[in-house]
Amino acid sequence: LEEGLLFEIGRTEVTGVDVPEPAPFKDRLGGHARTAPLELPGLSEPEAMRHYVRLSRMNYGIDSGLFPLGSCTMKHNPRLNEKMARLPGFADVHPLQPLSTVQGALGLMGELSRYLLELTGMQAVALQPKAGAHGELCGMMAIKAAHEASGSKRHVVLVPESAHGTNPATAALIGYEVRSIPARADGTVDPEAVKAALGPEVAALMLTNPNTCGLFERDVVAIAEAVHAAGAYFYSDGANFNAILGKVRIADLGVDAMHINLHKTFSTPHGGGGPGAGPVVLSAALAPFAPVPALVATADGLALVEDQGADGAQQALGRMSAFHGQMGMFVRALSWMLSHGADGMRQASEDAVLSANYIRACLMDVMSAPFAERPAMHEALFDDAWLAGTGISTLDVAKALIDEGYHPMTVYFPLVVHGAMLIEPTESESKASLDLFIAALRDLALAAKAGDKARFLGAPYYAPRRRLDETRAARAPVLRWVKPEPIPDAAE
Amino acid sequence: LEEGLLFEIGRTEVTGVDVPEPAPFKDRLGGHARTAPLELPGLSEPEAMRHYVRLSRMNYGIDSGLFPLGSCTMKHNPRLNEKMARLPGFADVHPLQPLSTVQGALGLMGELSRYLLELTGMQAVALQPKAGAHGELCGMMAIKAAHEASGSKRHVVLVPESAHGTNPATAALIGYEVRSIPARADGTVDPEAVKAALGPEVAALMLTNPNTCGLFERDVVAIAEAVHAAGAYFYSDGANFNAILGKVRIADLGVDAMHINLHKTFSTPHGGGGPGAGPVVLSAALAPFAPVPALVATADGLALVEDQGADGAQQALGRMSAFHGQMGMFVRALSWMLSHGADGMRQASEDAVLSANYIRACLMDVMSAPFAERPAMHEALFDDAWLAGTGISTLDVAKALIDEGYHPMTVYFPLVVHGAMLIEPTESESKASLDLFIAALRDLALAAKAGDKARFLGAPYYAPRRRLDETRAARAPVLRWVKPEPIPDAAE
Amino acid sequence: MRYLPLTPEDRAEMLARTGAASVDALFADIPLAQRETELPNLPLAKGELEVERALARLASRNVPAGSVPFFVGAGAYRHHVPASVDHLIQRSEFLTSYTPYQPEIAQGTLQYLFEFQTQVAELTGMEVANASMYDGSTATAEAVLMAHRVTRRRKALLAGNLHPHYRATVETVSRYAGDEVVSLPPAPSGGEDIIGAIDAGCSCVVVQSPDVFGNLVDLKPIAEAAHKAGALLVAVFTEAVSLGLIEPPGAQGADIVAGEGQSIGNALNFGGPYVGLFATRSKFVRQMPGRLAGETVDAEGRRGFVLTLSTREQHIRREKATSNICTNSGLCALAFTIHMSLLGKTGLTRLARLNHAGACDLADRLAVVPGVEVLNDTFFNEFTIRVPGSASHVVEKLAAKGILGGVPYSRLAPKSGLDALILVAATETTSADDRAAFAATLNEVL
Amino acid sequence: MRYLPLTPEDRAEMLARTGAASVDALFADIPLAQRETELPNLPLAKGELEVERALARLASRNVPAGSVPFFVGAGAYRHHVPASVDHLIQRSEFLTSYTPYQPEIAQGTLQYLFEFQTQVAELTGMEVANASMYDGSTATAEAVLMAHRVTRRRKALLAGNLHPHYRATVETVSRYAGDEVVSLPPAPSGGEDIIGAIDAGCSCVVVQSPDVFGNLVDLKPIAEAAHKAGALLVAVFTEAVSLGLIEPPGAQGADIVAGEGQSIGNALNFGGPYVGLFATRSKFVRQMPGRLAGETVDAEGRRGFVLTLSTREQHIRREKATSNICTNSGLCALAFTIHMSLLGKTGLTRLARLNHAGACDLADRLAVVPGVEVLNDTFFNEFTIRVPGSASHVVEKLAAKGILGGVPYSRLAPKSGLDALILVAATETTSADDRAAFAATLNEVL
Repeated sequence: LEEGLLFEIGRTEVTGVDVPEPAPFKDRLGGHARTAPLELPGLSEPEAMRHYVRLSRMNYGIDSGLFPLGSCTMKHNPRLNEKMARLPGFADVHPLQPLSTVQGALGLMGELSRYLLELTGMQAVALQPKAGAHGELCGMMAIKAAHEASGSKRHVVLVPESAHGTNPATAALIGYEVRSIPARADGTVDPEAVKAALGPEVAALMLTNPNTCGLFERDVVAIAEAVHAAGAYFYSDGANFNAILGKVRIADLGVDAMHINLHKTFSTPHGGGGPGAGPVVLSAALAPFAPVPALVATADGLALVEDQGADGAQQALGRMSAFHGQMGMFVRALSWMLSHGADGMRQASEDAVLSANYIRACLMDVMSAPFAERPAMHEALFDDAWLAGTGISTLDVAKALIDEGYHPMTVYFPLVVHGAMLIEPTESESKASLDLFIAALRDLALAAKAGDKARFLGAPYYAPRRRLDETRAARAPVLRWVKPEPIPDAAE
Repeated sequence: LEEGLLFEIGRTEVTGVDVPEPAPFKDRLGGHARTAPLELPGLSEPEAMRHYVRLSRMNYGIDSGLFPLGSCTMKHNPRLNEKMARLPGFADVHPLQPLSTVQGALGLMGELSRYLLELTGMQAVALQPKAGAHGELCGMMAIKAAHEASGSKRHVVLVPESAHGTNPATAALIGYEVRSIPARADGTVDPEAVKAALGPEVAALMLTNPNTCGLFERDVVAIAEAVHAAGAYFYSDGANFNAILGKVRIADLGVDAMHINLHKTFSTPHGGGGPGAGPVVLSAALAPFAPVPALVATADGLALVEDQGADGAQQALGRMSAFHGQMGMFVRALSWMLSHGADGMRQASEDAVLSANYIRACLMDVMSAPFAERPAMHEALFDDAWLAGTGISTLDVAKALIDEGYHPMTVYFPLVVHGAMLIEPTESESKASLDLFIAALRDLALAAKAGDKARFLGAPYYAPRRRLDETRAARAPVLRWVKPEPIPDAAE
Repeated sequence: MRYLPLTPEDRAEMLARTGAASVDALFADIPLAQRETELPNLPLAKGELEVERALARLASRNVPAGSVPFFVGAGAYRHHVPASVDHLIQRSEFLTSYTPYQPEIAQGTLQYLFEFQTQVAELTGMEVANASMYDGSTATAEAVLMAHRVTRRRKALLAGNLHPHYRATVETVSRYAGDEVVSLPPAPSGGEDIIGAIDAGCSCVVVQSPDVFGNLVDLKPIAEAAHKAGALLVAVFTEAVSLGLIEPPGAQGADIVAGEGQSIGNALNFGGPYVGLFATRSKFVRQMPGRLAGETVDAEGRRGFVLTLSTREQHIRREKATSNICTNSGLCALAFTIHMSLLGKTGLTRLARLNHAGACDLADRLAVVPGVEVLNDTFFNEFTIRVPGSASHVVEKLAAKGILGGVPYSRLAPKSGLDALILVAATETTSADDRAAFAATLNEVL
Repeated sequence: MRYLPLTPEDRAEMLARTGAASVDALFADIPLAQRETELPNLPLAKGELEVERALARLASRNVPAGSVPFFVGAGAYRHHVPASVDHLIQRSEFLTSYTPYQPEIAQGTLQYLFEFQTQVAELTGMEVANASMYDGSTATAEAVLMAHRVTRRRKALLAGNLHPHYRATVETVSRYAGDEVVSLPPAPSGGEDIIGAIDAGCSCVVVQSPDVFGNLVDLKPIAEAAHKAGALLVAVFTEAVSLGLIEPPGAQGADIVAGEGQSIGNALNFGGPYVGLFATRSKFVRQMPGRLAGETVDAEGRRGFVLTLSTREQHIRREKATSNICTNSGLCALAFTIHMSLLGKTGLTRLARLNHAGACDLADRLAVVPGVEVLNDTFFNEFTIRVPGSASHVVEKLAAKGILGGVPYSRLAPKSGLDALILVAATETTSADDRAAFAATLNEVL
């Protein structure tokens, strides 16, 4: 059974919500009443339930199976955290209630901050950013603010070529010129290359660590020292923080700012693409420039400094968004942290790293793994050299994996590796689950080498859809439903 | 991907629950400590989540599609009701707390009783029975108690041959001899047949109304009068109450006792086979024999008479079970009733009946519908006459319907119709949904007549399993997992 | 109405197709004289917000167990249920499915029932278990009926320390079925002479352990005596968690085990729905009531599960069925199974130990309250205290001070004359602070 | 640890396979001097029960909106969300899925995003909408950046009655991006002269309606003036429900619409996560930031959906992307879509009317409280009152008496000098009793 679009099954005269009619009254709309048509179809509740349950069944989530999407950290999402975030004391609280009525919410923000600072060794944390890229923006604005405060006009940001696309996009957004730094042969950044690129015009270096090749930047301390020596700041992309939680405090590496994707390391659900949350930790040098609102302790309890320039936020860089950040995600992240504790968090990192190395070790003989001389952090990186001559591409392997019951790994990223396949098992998989996944990939690898092209080129065969025509979608975009030519009752 | 059994994927040393170890203490087990092995495997939480999510995806529910299981009333289960049943004030209350601390719970039972009595016109209600058959038992025990109280030794119960199997089973359980009454040609019970069967040895008549052929027993008043005239009681099976809610008060039909399946008429979820709830309404003649506990109003608020023979329960028939009944189901049922209101409940019955008649009308030309001269109540009954000569059975049609994306209808019930197919759409389906279902059945009917046997005999083709060997299961029952021969690590 | 998808236009079209003149014509078989002309005398439809308000108002008039120090047990126990359990049982495919009569599209239900049966058998130490009953009390009544069928005798002997509600449930069914029941008097400190009461007419001896007062009972000698007399031992429990720590009835010779499974996976729910556990020996399986999932293969040879041995059941056997039961407690059984899967042996054992530790601590604290006596030599997570004066009054006074301090035995058995006894339970959800508050408050109110 | 499936034995086996000598050896690239040797100075792992207790304790120190008469709005609104919405968004397949980069197994997400885009376009009266932004304020900032790209100008003109947080968000990004922002002063009673401030340097005029004080703004003349000057009209709203009753910006000439979608389907959540709505005209679609779902066909010709126009996005364009945004607000968008599907035109219109009726009633009640003045001529479900003395103090006094009575404008804009104004909102969740209690209590505290 195919599931139609809401607009095909719903009708404007149907509603699944019983709202009483108010008693007659004189409106205060002053002539602004809606005259434009409103073609929003409604569904009765049984219809809506079935429609969205059916849609959900066309999706794949962590609960469906292993989800080895590199760089995305698809780990188990505990339902306890969902339950906690829905406590009326958290979910049913307005951001602008008097502070005396939200001391618990502020307390939670304080506790989350304490955990993040302890885990990173940093000086301050800005909770407002709504996602990783938003955190990057915040951190880079703090760096710009710091330079401006000291009268510096630096206009260049260095970004390694393996960086996430958000890094250059963020730097460009606030007017920086982006200069790329090539990786050395082993997949990491050479401090000499950084030194060579540094100069009085350089405001910052943005470095993902562990990097997108799944390697820890082993010269990070030297790099940081060089950056600082040149008067620049060191921004660290925290997307892969999950690999080193409890293993190293990033402050000890010389980091000035790093965003933390609560939806990666701290397991707030990805929800099909959001919402995320991207708090930024800052070094002492950058702490004064943190955005408003700022959480402060007063004699009356906790309070928020909500206005830029007010006491406690004199040098604040400004405001990242309305209100105080992704509270619902804070609750979930803190719930995860309390559950794991110091011991569990470190164990989680170790298990994630161990699992990635295990996968790489088990597949190296049938696939090709660049940079395998170094330990993988929580991702195992492969390229497509092993597919040479088969007529099968990385994308084909990904689609064939769907037929094996798995979500594909990240493909064609990082860009620095040809036909990259980036596999991140996270710490949430049992050994049995990893072994099944490895067996599936081995089987595919052998099939590819044996020339079973049909299995790959036509894949997926067993998904709700066969391969979709993305070119057509982009060439003549259809981005919304439009009522078909008026045939009476066609919408039914 | 196949999903293994818990016992194949779990391990006894794994647990998905973090329970702290108590400080050392001196136990008070007095030598009763467990020495027997305990082969209960555990799963970490991510494993458990995935295991049960995957199992769920092999199931079909109302939210998956139309579920036309006749006699079972698979209607929409509002999630509001789930939410209400989980309010701590209902879910986290112990049945033996002091009555002063559960006045809201007693109030809810009182309110539910009020609704049930108003809808049936009866005198009293016993909420304890835990399911429909348990309600039958309660009602029939009340009848037996009433006869005993008057010194009568009647030992026969009349049951029409179209009755649910629970009716004779219940009567037999408490020592009654069961006598069957045949139906007349139009599918209903002939009052003359009842009169002929009545006699001084008859304790009661059990009648399902609307009956299992989907017909209202139009002579029910005459039947009731005859039963009463013979000194017997009239038990009504309320499984099909959904068809007449707000259309007739069963007290006006002369009913002495009727159980109400809250999981049918009032939409508490069927949950894969339970829990149900089967309150019994009683006439004035039977009211004194209602079981304990009984809800009573006192000067201090509501109270429960929990002991048979105590004030307010002098003639109580006894106790049906520990505690006060299926409270969680009471909340859901009352939530459904409040939501629908008097108007919505009547409309629900009308829509359920209209939908059944619509289906029958749309399929009569390609399938054969016995008793079609009478309006169907909320079920449309077909037999297998239309399959004559095709080599295809009712069961084959049911399995083929699975391939069309539907749950099959009830088959081979009622027994009085050959190869019965009993279709109950309920009031929860839109016309579009009914039309799709009708089209699917028409298509199957035409295919059957066109001789496309393979489509039927091999069905289902597109389900998690092909047809299962039920004979094998019954001949050498395997009712639990047993550890295979000891191969080390086999459980992994 | 948000739950009714048909619009007036839909209804008109459909009606036209049926050929009926009006919707009322479809109800023509209801005698006109009895037909309701007015709407029922009940309020009209309400929006979700209004319903939520009305029910929340009722809920607010109860004192939830989690809001106070809480020591109430006596057949229902407050345990912590992981959030994932309640999430999973609400999956549409579990919640809104029916009894798995069409196994090809109900493997989810059938497989968890098979897992449930295995877990229950393993937990109780028995060979085979069914797919659940309504609750522990009705399971016990069914066990007695089954023992009658197996032995072809019709007299049950009930221990005096069987939960009074269970006793009443058995007695009620037995009375109407015409069977005999002999109930011994309660013995709060344990040690009653059950063996002495067994005779050759008994089909079964029904013994609860931990008993209603919390005492642990040695079932072995009772089983031996019962078997010698040709009777079966029906072992009963109301606290499934206890089996993580104490010897299971299956290892002590029980023939049928009936118990309450609520405390694993299920909330208190003011008494229901709960989940009855029922297990027996393989040789009795065809006399066992209730639904059963069994393993088989499909047309392609793949393992699958079906409901089986349904020839015992009412929809086939009608008046000759083993029981009139048609519904089980599926969703509660699922909650049990998931929670038990999360616990596993390791978790269950730890959980049981933590319960026992808390109860021992509480017993020590209450024993030193002047005037209070702890009656038990042995117990798991519940025991009995004797207080000066009326237990009911003491419990009411405690409640007034915000402590839900147990169940007066007299509430369960008003005619027993045992008016000074309180059954007191402590699970992992009671903290040391709770226990200290209980002892202090009890001292105050006495 | 309940979330970590590996046992010590598993770890040892896996480690052996990697060839590393120890788990620590896998971290060899972290400089030894920096490696953490001790565990972080944080508590150890806790069971679910303990975590629940700790967080419930924090939660209990807040006053939930539902527990008191509640009139707080100013950019976030308390509406009733049907239970089915929250249930559905928690389905594993929605909750635990990722951005739909593999469309063949993400049609569920892609189809609801396509439905969402259509709903948002229809609601705002625009041609095309994206698949959501973080929230209304960041959507507004992105709208300004987009206007700069479209017009190749770098100055934004902000209405004085734009929500101060939105203004600050725009100003912050603009400052660091090196763009110019002109903000007009607030005009609490409405009627500000925005048109007079438009000049040829403006890329856009940003106008909110209902504005932060609740006034409804006629966007048509502003759009005309903006277009005449070569600028775009960016229309902003913070209360999506208002569009059920008032003329949508698309019908008034808006070029970009940025709004907050929280009030449909989403809880207050102390400020987040929310869902930014973003719509524009088709001709600007390639300048639009954010993710987009588009229709296409699969290899068998069946309709399907994919993420499209990703060449605008950072993972392809890097420093030349339209925006650095990578995440959307998927699950909140799903909640919006489901709630909106349940509402439909009929339900939304009714809901909006009920909101407006309640607010009108409240305005009438407050207007007669001595000393209180209602400033608005027009409003939807929120309006502004002037009180004698400090608005902050009044709101605090109301809170002390159990009424959450609105937001002092001075909290949003401390330097505005407007210290006597309170923004007051009434939705369908406030009852007539609530409104009466507010008026009476306000009378008391003044």
